[in-house]
Amino acid sequence: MLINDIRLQFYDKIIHKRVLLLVSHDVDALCACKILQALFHCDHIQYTIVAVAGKQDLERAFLEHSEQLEFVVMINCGGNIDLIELLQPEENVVFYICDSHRPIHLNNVFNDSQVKMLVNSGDEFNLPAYEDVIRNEESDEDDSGNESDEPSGKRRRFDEATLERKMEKRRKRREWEQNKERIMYDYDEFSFYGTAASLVMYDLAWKLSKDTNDLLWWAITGLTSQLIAKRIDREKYVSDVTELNRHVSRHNHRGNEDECPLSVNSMKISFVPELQLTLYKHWSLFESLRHSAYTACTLKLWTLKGQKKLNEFLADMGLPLAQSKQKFSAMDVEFKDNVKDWLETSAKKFGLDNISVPSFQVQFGFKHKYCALDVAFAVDALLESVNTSKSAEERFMEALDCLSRTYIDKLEDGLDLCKQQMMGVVNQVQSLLDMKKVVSAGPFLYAFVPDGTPGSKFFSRPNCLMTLGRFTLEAYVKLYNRRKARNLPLVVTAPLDFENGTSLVVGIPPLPELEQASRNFFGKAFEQAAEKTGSRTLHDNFEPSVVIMRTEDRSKFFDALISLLQ
Amino acid sequence: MYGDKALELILELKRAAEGSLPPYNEDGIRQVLEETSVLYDQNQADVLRESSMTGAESLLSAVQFRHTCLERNQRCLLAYLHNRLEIIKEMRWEFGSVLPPDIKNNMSEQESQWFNKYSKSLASYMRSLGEEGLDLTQDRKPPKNLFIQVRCLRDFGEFETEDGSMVVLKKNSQHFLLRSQCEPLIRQGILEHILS
Amino acid sequence: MPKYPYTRYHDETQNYYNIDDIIASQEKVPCTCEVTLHRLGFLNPSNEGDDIIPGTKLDLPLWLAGGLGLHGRRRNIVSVDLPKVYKSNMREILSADANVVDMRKTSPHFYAFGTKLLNFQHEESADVSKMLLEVHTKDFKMEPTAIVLGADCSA
Amino acid sequence: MAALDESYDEEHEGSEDEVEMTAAEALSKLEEAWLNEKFAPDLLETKADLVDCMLEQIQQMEDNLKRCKKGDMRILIHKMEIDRIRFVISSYLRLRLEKIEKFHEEILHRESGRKEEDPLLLSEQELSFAKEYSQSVKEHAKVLVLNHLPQNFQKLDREKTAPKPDLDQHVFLKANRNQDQVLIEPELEDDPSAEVVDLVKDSQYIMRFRPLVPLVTDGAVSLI
Repeated sequence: MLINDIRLQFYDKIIHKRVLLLVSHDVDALCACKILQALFHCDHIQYTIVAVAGKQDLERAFLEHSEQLEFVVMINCGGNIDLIELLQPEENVVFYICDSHRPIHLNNVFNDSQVKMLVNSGDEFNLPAYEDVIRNEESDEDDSGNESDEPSGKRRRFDEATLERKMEKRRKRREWEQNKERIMYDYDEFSFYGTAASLVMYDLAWKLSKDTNDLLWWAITGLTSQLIAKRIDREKYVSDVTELNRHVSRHNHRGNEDECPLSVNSMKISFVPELQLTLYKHWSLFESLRHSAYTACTLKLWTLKGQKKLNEFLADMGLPLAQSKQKFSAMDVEFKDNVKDWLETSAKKFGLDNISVPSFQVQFGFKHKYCALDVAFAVDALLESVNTSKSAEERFMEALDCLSRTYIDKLEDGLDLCKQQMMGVVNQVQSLLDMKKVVSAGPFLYAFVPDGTPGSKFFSRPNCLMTLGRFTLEAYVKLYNRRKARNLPLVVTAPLDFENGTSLVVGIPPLPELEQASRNFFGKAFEQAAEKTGSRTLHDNFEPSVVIMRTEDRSKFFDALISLLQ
Repeated sequence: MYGDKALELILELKRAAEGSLPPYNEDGIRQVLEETSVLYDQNQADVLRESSMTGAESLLSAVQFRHTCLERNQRCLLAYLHNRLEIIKEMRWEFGSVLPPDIKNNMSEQESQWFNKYSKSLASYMRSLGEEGLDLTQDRKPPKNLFIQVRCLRDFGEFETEDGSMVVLKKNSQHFLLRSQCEPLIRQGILEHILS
Repeated sequence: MPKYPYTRYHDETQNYYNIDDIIASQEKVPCTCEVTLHRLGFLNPSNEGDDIIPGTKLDLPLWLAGGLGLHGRRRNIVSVDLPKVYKSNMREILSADANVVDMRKTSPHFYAFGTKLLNFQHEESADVSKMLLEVHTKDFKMEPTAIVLGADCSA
Repeated sequence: MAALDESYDEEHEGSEDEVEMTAAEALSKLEEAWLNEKFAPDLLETKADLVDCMLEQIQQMEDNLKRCKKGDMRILIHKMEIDRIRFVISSYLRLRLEKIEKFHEEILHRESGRKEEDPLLLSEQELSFAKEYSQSVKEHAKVLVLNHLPQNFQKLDREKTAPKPDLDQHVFLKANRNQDQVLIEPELEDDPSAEVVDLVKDSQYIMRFRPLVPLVTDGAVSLI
């Protein structure tokens, strides 16, 4: 059931108990986990954290750790699947699920005893009415009831009334079934995202008056990661930012500096409009412009004309080319300070209207100054780094560590990894476009990352493949500007595991949809296509539009998909 | 030159990495002992001959020379044994009464006997403190907080906590447990303490 | 055997089993032979004949020199000179600027070795001990090596 | 917070206080003994009675805690206090053990020469441990080396070989009360001007340990 008082119905229930914490592999989940950990440390609540990458992980982790366990908290996992059916838990086990995946599985919504959904009261779930979807038992009994009260020995008298009533009853039942069918179809058709888990957890911390600047920064990072992965639209992001800004000013209002000077290594968070250029503070402005989807695609940097336009843009800004190729921190001070304003003014002339986005910036100690976008990018890169032999759980733990200030230097590796990843993405987009690999199959576009290309190992990771997908779609649509292609979604596949010939398949909603709430219907579509063709697919990821498939079945799977979406 | 073999034993210990025990140099010790008996016999012979000759104090110098070499060898041998016992003792405090195999087979038979004797007398001493005894190998650092965050480096299976609940220590899982319970596991390298 | 007035240094008793002390006492020290060393020719590589005649100079490890020099009953069998690094000219350089001399190269156990030398009665011992203290304090300030100076030789 | 568990309080109100008060005092004495032992180069007199009293105190606190309700806040605070007291005790005993093992021959020699009325140097358990330890080390050396050495090298001269604590080491100390006429041995035998120093209460000094031994034992000064 949906919880409305997160403190009474969740935190006070687990205050003296031991908790199993199952956390999914994404930045928002990591941030929510850090906030919850901080609360548990205050109240000496013992817990166990296990990273879960998909449904199989979830099942295995639950079975292994559930001995003598009553309380399981799940972050960004388990909300959109039928949990009770998957895990078959004991009677006394209670699941507290804080999951931003939508729609929430109806069995989870209507299960009062064992599944409690921790949600932001502001979200709208457009839940169907209870009676429409759940057949309540006593109306069934009526039918069977009247059959049983007549002694079977005596021959039943046929009279019109009972026959009439029975017919009426059956018709109403069928009508109800059809109605349920339609409601369920509408409810499940699109998968999308609600409020970030880290915001829900921060809200809990605030209600327990245990919120600190550290927790606030984790909430900001979680929210920013949703923006980067295009999981929420700009409007939702801005409203969440204003909400968080109230807390930021509460925690970070400063009297004038000399009256009560703050020690240098205490954490200061400030609200700041930030350029949506990937890691530009840790890169050169030139490279950052080339590796940010919004600028690269709008200026069409894939073409020679585009590159010339980039130089024009820089000139218009008044930034010498040499300076723009300098490492940002090494640029002359006078450029570095006002490049942001110059860029914003001349961006309008080049069709880059919403280049900047409201964001936050943290500073502690002398050398640590990060903006939320950088941190979110870095942590995501650490989670999905490919050039180490570390297992998924080890990467998870490392990413979890780098969020706390004591291990902040791990963030630097994350920044480098992110740069490599972004370079891999841009090169891949460039080659897809040059070799006309983005093909329209009628109802959708598709592109296959060929096997063996140097950067292809990046795309064996779901988030990175989705980034590539969004980047490619935006580049393709803005490059060719065909009216028809503008509203087409894109399906991208990349080689996952060479030995057993599997590849990763990702569905990206059409561009206009991407700007808004990025509703994605591929989850359902993939399921039906796989069923129809019996192709060996694994729908393990909590994001329904990410599927693992045997590469041989790809062609028949795509045919089914085409006929399905006609 | 006399005493070089003995010094070699000492240098062997000096070169050994911190906290590791090099193999017991059985024949190194035997050679030094042989050298001492040779020196001793020569001294005996000289002393006999010197008493019969008069005024040959130069002989005395040779006797003094060999005597100094004998003392040097004695000191090196005993220091070799003594320092190995120190390392072995440190192991008892570090690993408890069961030693890891790579250390065990570097020890001579007498050394492992000594280890068992030491381990037993230490255990009985600790048991004699207060009613239920006090494990001195615990609480090596001043406790700062009651519960600590630990990460599991190797699968360890089930672990019963003080209040009777079971924790499954699986590789890469992270837990928040009582410090006093984690300490032995941290020292054995199963858990790693994480600073929050 | 009178303790040298300038030091209360306990010779090896305090660290009989100490490895570094054993190694330090292996350092060679220049000696001159006071008495013919009967049948010990092998000690001096360039020696002809079995015995070593008095007056020959040879380098002996400190533990041997100690054995022959300090514990001789009537007259010392060998007398010990100061190694070059503790000689007067070197002392001026060191007291002028301690870190000019690369300690590692000249004598790895400069202090431990120096204090041991003080056990031998030598007319320059007083200056040596003063120099050791000066260099040590400078050295200590410059690079806080944790060498505990056994002898608290107050000048 | 959870309502106070009344039964727990009345029952212990009376007895709790006396034990509490002496316990606090015992704890501060133990901490002083711990610091003295930590900084003194030589083994100091045993505080076995203090240790036993504190061990018993912890035992009693642990029993009280078992009866507390599970969620009670005080459990955590008391548990923390128990951990810290246990740390001080074990650290104190570990320090003594280290010294016993390092100077076992010297200590056993001094113990054998101790007269009846002199204060105890080792607790009874420490003494038996020291004997066992010393015997095992000597036995080990005999079996492996000494028995194979020529005749007059088989016996070790304790005076020359046994490690002895360096009493001339300098220590930091704080005077607990005014202490006049503290005889500082002349630095050197033939230095006529034997120095005498007056210690002022609560001021701190750096001095050689040797002249301070009696002052530390009767608590006139404490090492810091």
